[in-house]
Amino acid sequence: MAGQTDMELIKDGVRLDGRKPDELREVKITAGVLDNADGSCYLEWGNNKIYAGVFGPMECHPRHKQKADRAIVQARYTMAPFSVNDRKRPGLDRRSSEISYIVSQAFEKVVMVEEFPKASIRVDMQVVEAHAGTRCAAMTAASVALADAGIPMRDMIPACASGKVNDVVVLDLNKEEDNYGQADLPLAIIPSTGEVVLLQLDGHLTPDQFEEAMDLATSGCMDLYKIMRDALDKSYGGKK
Amino acid sequence: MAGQTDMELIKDGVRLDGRKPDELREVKITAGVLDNADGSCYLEWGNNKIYAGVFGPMECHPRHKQKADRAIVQARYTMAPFSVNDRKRPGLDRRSSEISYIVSQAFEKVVMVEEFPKASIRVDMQVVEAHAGTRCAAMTAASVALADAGIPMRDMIPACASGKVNDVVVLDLNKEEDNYGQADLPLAIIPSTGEVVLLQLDGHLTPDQFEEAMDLATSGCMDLYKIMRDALDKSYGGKK
Amino acid sequence: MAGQTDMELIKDGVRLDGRKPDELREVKITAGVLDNADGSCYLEWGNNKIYAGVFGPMECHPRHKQKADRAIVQARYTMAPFSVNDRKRPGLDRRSSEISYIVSQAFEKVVMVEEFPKASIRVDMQVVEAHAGTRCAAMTAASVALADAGIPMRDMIPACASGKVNDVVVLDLNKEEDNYGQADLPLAIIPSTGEVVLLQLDGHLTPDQFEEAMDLATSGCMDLYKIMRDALDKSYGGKK
Amino acid sequence: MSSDSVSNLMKGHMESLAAEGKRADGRGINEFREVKIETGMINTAEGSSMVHLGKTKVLCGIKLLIGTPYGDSPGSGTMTTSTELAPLADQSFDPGPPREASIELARVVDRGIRESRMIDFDALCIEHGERVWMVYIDLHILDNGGNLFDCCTLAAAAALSNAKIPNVQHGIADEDVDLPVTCWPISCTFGRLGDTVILDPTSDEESVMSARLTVAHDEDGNIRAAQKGMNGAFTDAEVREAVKTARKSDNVLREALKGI
Amino acid sequence: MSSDSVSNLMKGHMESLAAEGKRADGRGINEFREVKIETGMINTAEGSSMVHLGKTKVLCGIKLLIGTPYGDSPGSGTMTTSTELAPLADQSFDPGPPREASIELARVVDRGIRESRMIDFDALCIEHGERVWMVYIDLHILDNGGNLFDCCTLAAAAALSNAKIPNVQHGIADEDVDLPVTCWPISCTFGRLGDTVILDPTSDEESVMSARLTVAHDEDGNIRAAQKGMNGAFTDAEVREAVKTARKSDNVLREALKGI
Amino acid sequence: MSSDSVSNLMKGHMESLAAEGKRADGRGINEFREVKIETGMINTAEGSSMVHLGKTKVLCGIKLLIGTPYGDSPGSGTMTTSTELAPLADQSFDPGPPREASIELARVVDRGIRESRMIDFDALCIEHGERVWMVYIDLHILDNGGNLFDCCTLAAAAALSNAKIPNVQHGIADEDVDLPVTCWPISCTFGRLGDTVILDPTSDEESVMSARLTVAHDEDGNIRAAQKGMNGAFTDAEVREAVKTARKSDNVLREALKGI
Repeated sequence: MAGQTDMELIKDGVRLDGRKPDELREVKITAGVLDNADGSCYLEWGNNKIYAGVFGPMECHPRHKQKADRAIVQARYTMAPFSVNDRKRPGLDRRSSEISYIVSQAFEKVVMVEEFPKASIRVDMQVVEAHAGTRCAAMTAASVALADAGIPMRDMIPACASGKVNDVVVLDLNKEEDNYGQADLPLAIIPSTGEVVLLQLDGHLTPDQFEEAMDLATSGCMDLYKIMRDALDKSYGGKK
Repeated sequence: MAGQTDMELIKDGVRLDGRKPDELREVKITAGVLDNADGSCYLEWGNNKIYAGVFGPMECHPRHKQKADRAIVQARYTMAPFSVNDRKRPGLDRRSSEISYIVSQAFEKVVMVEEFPKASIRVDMQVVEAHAGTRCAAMTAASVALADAGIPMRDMIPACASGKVNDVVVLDLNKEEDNYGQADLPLAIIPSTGEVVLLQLDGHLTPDQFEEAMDLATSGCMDLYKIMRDALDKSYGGKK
Repeated sequence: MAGQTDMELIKDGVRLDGRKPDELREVKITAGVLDNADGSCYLEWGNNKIYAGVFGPMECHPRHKQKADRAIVQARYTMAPFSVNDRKRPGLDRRSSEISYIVSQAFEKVVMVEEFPKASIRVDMQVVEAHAGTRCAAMTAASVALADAGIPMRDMIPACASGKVNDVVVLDLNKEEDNYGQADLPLAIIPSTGEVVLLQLDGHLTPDQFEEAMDLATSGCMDLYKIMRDALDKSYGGKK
Repeated sequence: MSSDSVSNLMKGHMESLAAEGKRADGRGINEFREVKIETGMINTAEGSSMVHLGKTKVLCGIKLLIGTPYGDSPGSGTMTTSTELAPLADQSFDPGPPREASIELARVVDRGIRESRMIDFDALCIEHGERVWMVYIDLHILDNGGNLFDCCTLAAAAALSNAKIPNVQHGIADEDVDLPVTCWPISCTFGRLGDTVILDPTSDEESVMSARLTVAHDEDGNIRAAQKGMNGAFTDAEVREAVKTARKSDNVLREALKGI
Repeated sequence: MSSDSVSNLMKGHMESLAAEGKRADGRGINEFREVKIETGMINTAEGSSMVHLGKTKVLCGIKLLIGTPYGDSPGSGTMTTSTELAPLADQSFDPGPPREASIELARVVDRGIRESRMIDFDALCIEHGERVWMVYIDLHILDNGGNLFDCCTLAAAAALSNAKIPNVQHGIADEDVDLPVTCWPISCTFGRLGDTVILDPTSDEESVMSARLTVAHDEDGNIRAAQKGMNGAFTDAEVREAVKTARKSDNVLREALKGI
Repeated sequence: MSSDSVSNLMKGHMESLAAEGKRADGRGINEFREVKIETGMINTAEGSSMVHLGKTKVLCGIKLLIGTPYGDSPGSGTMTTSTELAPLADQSFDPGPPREASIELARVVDRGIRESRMIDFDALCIEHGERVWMVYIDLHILDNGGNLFDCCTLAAAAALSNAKIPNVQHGIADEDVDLPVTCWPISCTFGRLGDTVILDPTSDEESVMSARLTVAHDEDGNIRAAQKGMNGAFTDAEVREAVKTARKSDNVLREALKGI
């Protein structure tokens, strides 16, 4: 979010990668790609590549994290060292810890945690190639993996960012737009109720631009939701 | 304790900051400055600034530190990153660990630990500005916070250092004296019995100078003890 | 294992330190050198110097490592900071962790672990001077310390490396041979059965050279076994 | 009665109050607690502040050190934010490594300052590619009475506004100058109590609320940062309404900041 | 029935099968599972591969960065191997610091590549004593179906064979060239099931076997690395026999590697 | 009988003995155990020593490396002391990160050497502001029979007196010279057993004593360092008396040190 660039990121309503302002990058989702995990998903979103795997409900470790009346969701987001141009040191840095934490909380809203007292549902998201928007992509993959694992949920959670480049509000920032844009607003919603379970924002938006960015991200989430359901249908179909 | 300086730290019986050899820096103590802590204290000692807070008696964590027949005192001394000229890295370094350890043990001598089996009394000392003598200042603040919390004690523990500069034994070293002086002797005593609960010494003292330094530090502790009791009286008075 | 050196490490069947290809460096073993340990050993192997100490069987910590039907062996191999030319940072690095792990497993084969359910047998190996071959030397010292502690064992485990220098298969590499040689094969066996409990190999060996290296290391282990038993006899004799 | 039952009773009570537009401490649902800002009390820091927000007390110290810039921004200074949840601030704070909640707090405060480009990082360059000023913002929480997000952000802003670049001490220039600040992002944090959204939650309210939303605006009314937290949700309408409320409600903090 | 009893039953069953030269999945005792190698799927890596060995799946990425050489080898590049046992790969994998088993795995794979001098480190020198290429081999285990040693070694070899030195990006030369590889060490891992030694154990077999032996040969049939693991033992004859078997059996992996 | 009762019985017994001026091992209350010092046994160290104090055994190694001086003392060498409580030294020693008791030990030994200016740090400067000798004092405790403070301080002094600066190896000068030592601080540690103060406590005595006092003097009888430890207390008179006793009693250690 440099916010003060001369770089032309959008021209005549067309972005550097050829998309229109309200267009998602291509999203490909495959459920059930891993053997050991109870549920799994491989997702490509533009050039982002992510694996998600789910185990549980299972006994919660460490014990002091157990909740007497419900399960907890232990989500973990990590980036592979080779997922970015400069090698990333392995392990959980502060950014990954924060994302893991807010994603865990978002899923506790939709997973039927009250059905599994004292249990843990482990959600692991591995970003193996990163090109902006990985937290939304990882959450989306995790939703599909949770469904693939048969974990009872009120709904899946599509997640998608809007943002601002060259003073234009756009959907789903790519890497250049993320680096040189003016705002980034990742959003995750529950499609059936419209509730917001994850929202972050960095940058600069006027009041009107904020409203527009909310509209755009919400509509992006709904588009994504359809792709997620199609992937699951295909997976169930394939299993029959 | 460079011990070998040409720097004139005392001249005609007057120190750089105008004090006489047996004079304390100004000490201001306010009890009960924090809301959450069971007892608290804010102390200014020269330019040193310290907060102390006490919680307990409470259940002792981790469990394996519990004592079946008494409480333990878990004191923790830390310096804020901005408390010194060069920024200090946050967290417990080896110096802070050692101070925390010996201060914990000193307080176990005066707190009525036998009344609270298996319990912990947590004492937190936060140095937010440091100019020599912070371990004594922090212990003194902690005593007042313990009294403010109503923790049963045999007595409070005033703590004060003596030292040597330009071959003169002096009370309560300031920053220059600490950097360029010849000896530093922090002492903490139980005023009602005269017992020594903390004593450290670095530098160079002849046998006679050691006796003189002990006398001076003891008398400094007694002066300080009066200031501590006045602060508590004022606090109790204010609460009525 | 540089493997591609012009350095002449062996000439006319004589090595830099005067040994023949199938000759061990001098090994001196003294059992029972420490008071606190239940069993102990000091070993010099060439210029290598190692202390080993054993405690147990004792309660296993941490608890989750306990085995319901047997004891575990917790071996720990560390090198003193001053044991090498460049100072080694204190603590367990990845190499020490791996050695500790495979040595623990090797001893679980010979110690009568099934006699002590839930217990731990702690084996500590301290390398205080290192000149190639320390893992074998440390294991050998640990065997003697275990015997000195009276821990029931099926047998002791002698450990010895063979290797290759200037295309000649040799026994017990010294420091230069370790640095500039072509292969290193540490081996630990159970003399009474000939079973292999530790085997590692780095470098380059033809099929025939591998057979020769196995033969040589095995024969080295048997020579060592005699020295170990003599040390224990001397120790028992001395104790009478 | 178990502490869970007590907590459930308290939750019910607070939610009922909030539904009627009331709060346990007598405030309205969109009202801040009393705020007090002092600055310059720490002589070893280049800037410092103490902010009281109700019973919450945060001490902030700014250190300015000289270092080398990052390779990808050779002409810019750097910034590091850390929050120290001092054990004396809260009985439940464990000493030890930062927990997830503490990391979230530090990162939200950091982003609010960094991404709004509140500090003019280019003006912190001493020698291109060689030497820049490194700004360390250390937030020391002394008393946790709730809403650490807003209190920390405000303390950081106050301490930054109070900071001087120590040119003289380092022989860089003949006088010390103010740290260059370009805008004043102020954050407002909301909590969801039952079906009501309240501003500036106390620690009691935090213990029973289901979701948190922090929104930061600059002095021109542009939104600069936001963060939704906790395992509850907000409706889309609640989010948009909260943003509007924040734009109006941050005035009381903004005035306190100007007053220092 | 306790999980120990189940495990004992399974152990007995698998040992009986093995004694007859059979295995639960129908393979012979010296037969590898199906192997599949893909390369080049990660654009942010200088080299990458995905290897399937039965149900085991390992993703390997190679990064090439410029750094300074070690003081004792000023003319050589460096290499670092790390293995990440991703929590999604196995229910029993704890997130957190590497455990001893994981350290052993990473070090055996690392030594297999390093000590065999598979990579020509001298060719990775850019400027003697000043700048060299640092090779980072990161192995990401996505599905643990057993025999991680061989799958990781194979994935590293495949990714290294696929790696390009990014000369152009760093202005070192006019074109990117292949990473210089001198030999192709391939490892074969054996397990002891009762009194039988089997090749390429599955995770079920691993849970009941008593000892493990990994042996790596180059394409000329020379042995390059070996590691015995676990708290059981092999007879001297078994070790020598396993080495011979490895020399014959690694062909199937070698062919798969050539085929990419 | 519980271990607490045993410990209480032992405590009573030892206190009674001490009150009569006696000890379990037959020593007088102000008498050191037998001391034995050897030096130069570690060839990879620039200096080394092994000290036996009764059953306590400490091995000390000195490493001298070249490094850059600290910014605030460009003309002085540096020193680092670490103590390793090897697991083989004591059943109760946990492997793992240093505990508080171990930190106290290392810091007291370090200060005893550093603050007494035993080492002439200015003579360790090779090139002002650029290169200095860094002295690493590593104390390896092999057998904990009590009074680690005095045994470690003595081992450090012995190893420092044995150390040579490796000028030749690093091309600094034509010959290796002795490390420059200016004074010989020797510490004496006392324990309070009931109402009696004893010198040089064994580990059994340490387990029942209530307070510890360590006092270090130089060879001219000046006090150089002191540290009171444990959660008991000493009277003012006991402290002053102990200091006088230390001045007389350290002769036996001082003679052993001269004898090497």
